Amino acid sequence: MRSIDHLFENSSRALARHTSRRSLLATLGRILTGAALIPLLPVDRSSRAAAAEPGGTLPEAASVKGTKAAADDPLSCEYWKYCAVDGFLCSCCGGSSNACPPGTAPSPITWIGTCHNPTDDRDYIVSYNDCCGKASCGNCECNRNEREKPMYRPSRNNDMNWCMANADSNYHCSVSVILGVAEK
Amino acid sequence: MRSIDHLFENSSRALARHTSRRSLLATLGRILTGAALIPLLPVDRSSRAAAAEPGGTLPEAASVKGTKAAADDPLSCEYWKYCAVDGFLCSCCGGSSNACPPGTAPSPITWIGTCHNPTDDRDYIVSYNDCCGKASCGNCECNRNEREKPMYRPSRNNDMNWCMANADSNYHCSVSVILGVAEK
Amino acid sequence: MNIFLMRAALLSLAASAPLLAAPPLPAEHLTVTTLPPNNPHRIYVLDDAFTNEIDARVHLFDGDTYRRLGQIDAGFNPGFNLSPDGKTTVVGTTYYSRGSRGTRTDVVEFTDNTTLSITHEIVLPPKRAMTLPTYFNVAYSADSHFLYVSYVTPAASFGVLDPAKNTVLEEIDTAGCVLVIPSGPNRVSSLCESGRLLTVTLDAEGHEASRALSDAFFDPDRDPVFVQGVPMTDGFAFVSFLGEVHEVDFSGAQPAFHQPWSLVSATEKGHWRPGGTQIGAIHRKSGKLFVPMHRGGEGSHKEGGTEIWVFDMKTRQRTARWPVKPHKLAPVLAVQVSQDEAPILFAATAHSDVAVFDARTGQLRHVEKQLGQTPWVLLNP
Amino acid sequence: MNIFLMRAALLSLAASAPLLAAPPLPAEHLTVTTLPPNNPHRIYVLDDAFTNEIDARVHLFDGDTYRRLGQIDAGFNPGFNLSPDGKTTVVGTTYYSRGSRGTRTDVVEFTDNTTLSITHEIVLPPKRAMTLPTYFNVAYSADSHFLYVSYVTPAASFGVLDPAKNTVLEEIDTAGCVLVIPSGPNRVSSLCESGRLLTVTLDAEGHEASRALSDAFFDPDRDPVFVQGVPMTDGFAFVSFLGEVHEVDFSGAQPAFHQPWSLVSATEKGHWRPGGTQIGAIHRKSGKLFVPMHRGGEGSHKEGGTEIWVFDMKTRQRTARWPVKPHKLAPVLAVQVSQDEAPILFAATAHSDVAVFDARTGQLRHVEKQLGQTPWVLLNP
Repeated sequence: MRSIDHLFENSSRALARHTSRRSLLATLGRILTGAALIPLLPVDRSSRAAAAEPGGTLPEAASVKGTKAAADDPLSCEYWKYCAVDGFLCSCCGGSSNACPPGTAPSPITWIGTCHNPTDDRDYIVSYNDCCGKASCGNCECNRNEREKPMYRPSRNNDMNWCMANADSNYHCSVSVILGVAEK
Repeated sequence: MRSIDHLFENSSRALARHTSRRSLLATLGRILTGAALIPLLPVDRSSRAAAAEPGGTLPEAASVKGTKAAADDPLSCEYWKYCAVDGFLCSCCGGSSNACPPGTAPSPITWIGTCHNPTDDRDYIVSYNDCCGKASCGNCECNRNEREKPMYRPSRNNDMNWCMANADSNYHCSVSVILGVAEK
Repeated sequence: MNIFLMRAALLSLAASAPLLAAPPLPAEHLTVTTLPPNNPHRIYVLDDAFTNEIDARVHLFDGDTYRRLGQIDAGFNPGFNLSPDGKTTVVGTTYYSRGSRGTRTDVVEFTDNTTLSITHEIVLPPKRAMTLPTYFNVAYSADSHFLYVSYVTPAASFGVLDPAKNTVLEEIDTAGCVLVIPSGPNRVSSLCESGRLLTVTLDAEGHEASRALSDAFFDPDRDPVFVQGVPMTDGFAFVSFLGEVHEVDFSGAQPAFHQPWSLVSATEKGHWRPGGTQIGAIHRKSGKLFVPMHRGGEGSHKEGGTEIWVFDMKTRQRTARWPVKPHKLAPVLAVQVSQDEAPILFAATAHSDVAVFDARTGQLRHVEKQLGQTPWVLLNP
Repeated sequence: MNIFLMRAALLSLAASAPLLAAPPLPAEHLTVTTLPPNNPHRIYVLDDAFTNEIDARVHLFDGDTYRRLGQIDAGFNPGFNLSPDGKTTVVGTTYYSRGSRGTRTDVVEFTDNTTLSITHEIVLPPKRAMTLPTYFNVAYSADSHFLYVSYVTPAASFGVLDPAKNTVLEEIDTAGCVLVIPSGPNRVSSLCESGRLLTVTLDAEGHEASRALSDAFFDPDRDPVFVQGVPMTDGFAFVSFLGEVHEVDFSGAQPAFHQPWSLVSATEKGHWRPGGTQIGAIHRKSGKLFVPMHRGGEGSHKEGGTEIWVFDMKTRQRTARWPVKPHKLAPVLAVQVSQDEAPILFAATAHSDVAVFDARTGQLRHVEKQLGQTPWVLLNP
């Protein structure tokens, strides 16, 4: 990611003032696709107080926290694919681990992470997308931060509202989509 | 109240369509003042799930629930003046039992109730007003309904948002203001 | 999506050989869910979000799978309803230009219950009744040609809207009577302070053709009825604070009143009372009525039920009492029952949970924890 | 109010003779409270209201009386700050014309901290950074002539506003560096991906006069710093995930970096970590630093502190460890300390409570339960 970060840091200046947001995204998307096959930029939302939330507790899932079953349960924050989700799980909001709930729109910008699947012992590259355009789902708050980085490294940050570039930029929930197996 | 209710029911029709809301209020205010010295119409808000609310629990008041002290404590829902408050207590929101919190506006329309003060064993007529123009205070939710009546008797109803006629009609909290001793 | 797939494919090719024999998980598509048509066990739960009341919403929940199906945002202090065909959720609500303040916009919004997208809206005059949601804040005519919206400023009136043409057709003053109880293709009744019903009949353009005031059917001083009418086959049942059931037949040109009957015995009267935010539900085919009941006195009419009482509407007898405390449930504020042959009873509690019971036996099947902050009203197709 | 008093007087006259000798309680006025000026023990608590995120708010709370003083509504995913004189709260936020959707309006709102009324607003381009609140989302210049607002679209830039003239003066691109760290009357620094600081110096009209990029002062790959800078007398301290303290002096024309020091011993390193939403507070006069610390590994940087550790900034030694579990508190996500001679330490927990400690002894004085849904940042004058 070094070269991309550097590119971003040094090239966006001229673009920012003179280019529309959408066209900037398209431009950066092309740059990144060409450079490293990595989708542009993070997803997600910050959140902290799962235990304190009105809707912060997980629903009655088949799995028990801390077990192998939880790591296999898309309704559990411990599901292996969610290793850096910080927000509400779309699977508890009418969507699934890789589908936005009805009436929401996926964020066109996204970031990728790497999560380990204990079942096949492989690392997968996943894309975290936000689903946007409805108010906070409020259910299954999940805050995991493996390899998550602060906001000055946006391609690895989940504190930002990655619905920011959507026509309706309100955050509803988050998904995690398998892109492929990570290089070892 | 019988005569006033009847008046309201039968006289408001012509007024409603041809009169602005403010002038209607002023007109009805005059009618009621002349008829029975009773301020026009209810306050307040509906609310139910005090125990479940994030902010629904009372703050650390000096008083203990169910005690005489609670009936004397303006931070307690059991305070004698609050006998038909359904909403958040302004005393827990930066106001007092008879003062709106900073930056809010009292509702110009109000309703009255009768509450018994155990200290002097008198019944007092109180005016319930809403404080308006900020989002729900969320603290000290209180739902008491002595002599409260459904919405078809608006002068006795606390389910309606009595900020409805304010320039900023959002509900923040509720007060209870002593008007005087009730006739026996 | 294609670019994602391409990337995924390339990444997979580039990956080192897997250690295990099993092939790696395939790349996934990111999609947006749509819903199947309504089924009888789907429920629409209005969360007024009382501590964050500008952010009310309707949650869709499935009583068979216990899954949340989606969310319809509902603004500030909303009313809502389903269209007669169940395909549309209509929300009457208010927005402010600066969240909790600023320019007020009253609006009704129409949501497609398959996509959960808002298909259109109609802006209202800023008169929408801001009060507890019931069946009667926003209501369709039986043929869906009109939509009625209750106004209180505090002067009472209602709006007649054309949901197909997206227009407000008329405002009809109701002489202090409140709410919109729809019947037939063109009648709207409202509850009056005197215990009467005002019924306005509309012409084809939605203008007032005639109006009539009924006799008083209850005593608002001694024993007022809840405004939360319970749908029956041919009208609504209005339950009083003391537990009298006033069945009102709205199938004719004017409402007709049945002889009231009581939920409580002479010794229970005044001690056991109905209470909550939605105080009854009727399984129409079997004629079963479900009411949350509590022990309490004057002023306790908003307390939830510690028991759900079941009545046979034909015999007017109580057939069951289902205490909720053994299930560790808080008092029940709202009940709804599905209308199918294997009916489910939904019960929202004062702790914001929604319990799912077998409506025939009272057996608890599931407790959905924290279905919003303040789930106050439950509607179903 | 006069009409109320008149009524009350008449009602009192009309009342039957009181049974008791004591006169009845007098009629009351309905008033609106205003606040005294700030005092050091007042705290401004940002509740992001994460489950109802369009309804964030700032709660004012008094650390002496334990009373809530009032509320400033804060819209969606806000940033906020206090003016240098403490008289104004500035909130940068976003509204939608239909609550959670529709036309987006980004705005900064200025609230008088005595009346808690919004005195004016400045509408922004729809570029405001939607992220966790810190000191650096919205920030004043030292002389209050400029207000800076962080933009991320995701391209990074910032707005220069004139809060007196109510105008947006300029947008300055920051080449991928984020947030607005103000210094002096006309300098803004931003954190870059490379671990450097970009510092833009403005001219009198708020336009860019010059810019400079510092050396890297931390390693963003191996040990990134939290963006939650902690105010020191002459700058900010940035704490890293592993507990290194990078003190940055912003008093000169360009930031100057002190030799970093560590919160943890060699054996603790990597096992005990700072974490939360506001990971430090400094009592500037005594040089005491308070950090919520927890046991955890990689990826635990948002976990709250099970202990609050206290450090002497001069000796760089830990002087106390205060576990919070004995007080039945959930892990601490945010800390703030008052700057007076009898300092109070405020700590917001993962259960949304705000605890009040004596900052000299660690003695717990009060726990304010449920100060909002998600109190994430605490500011004070």
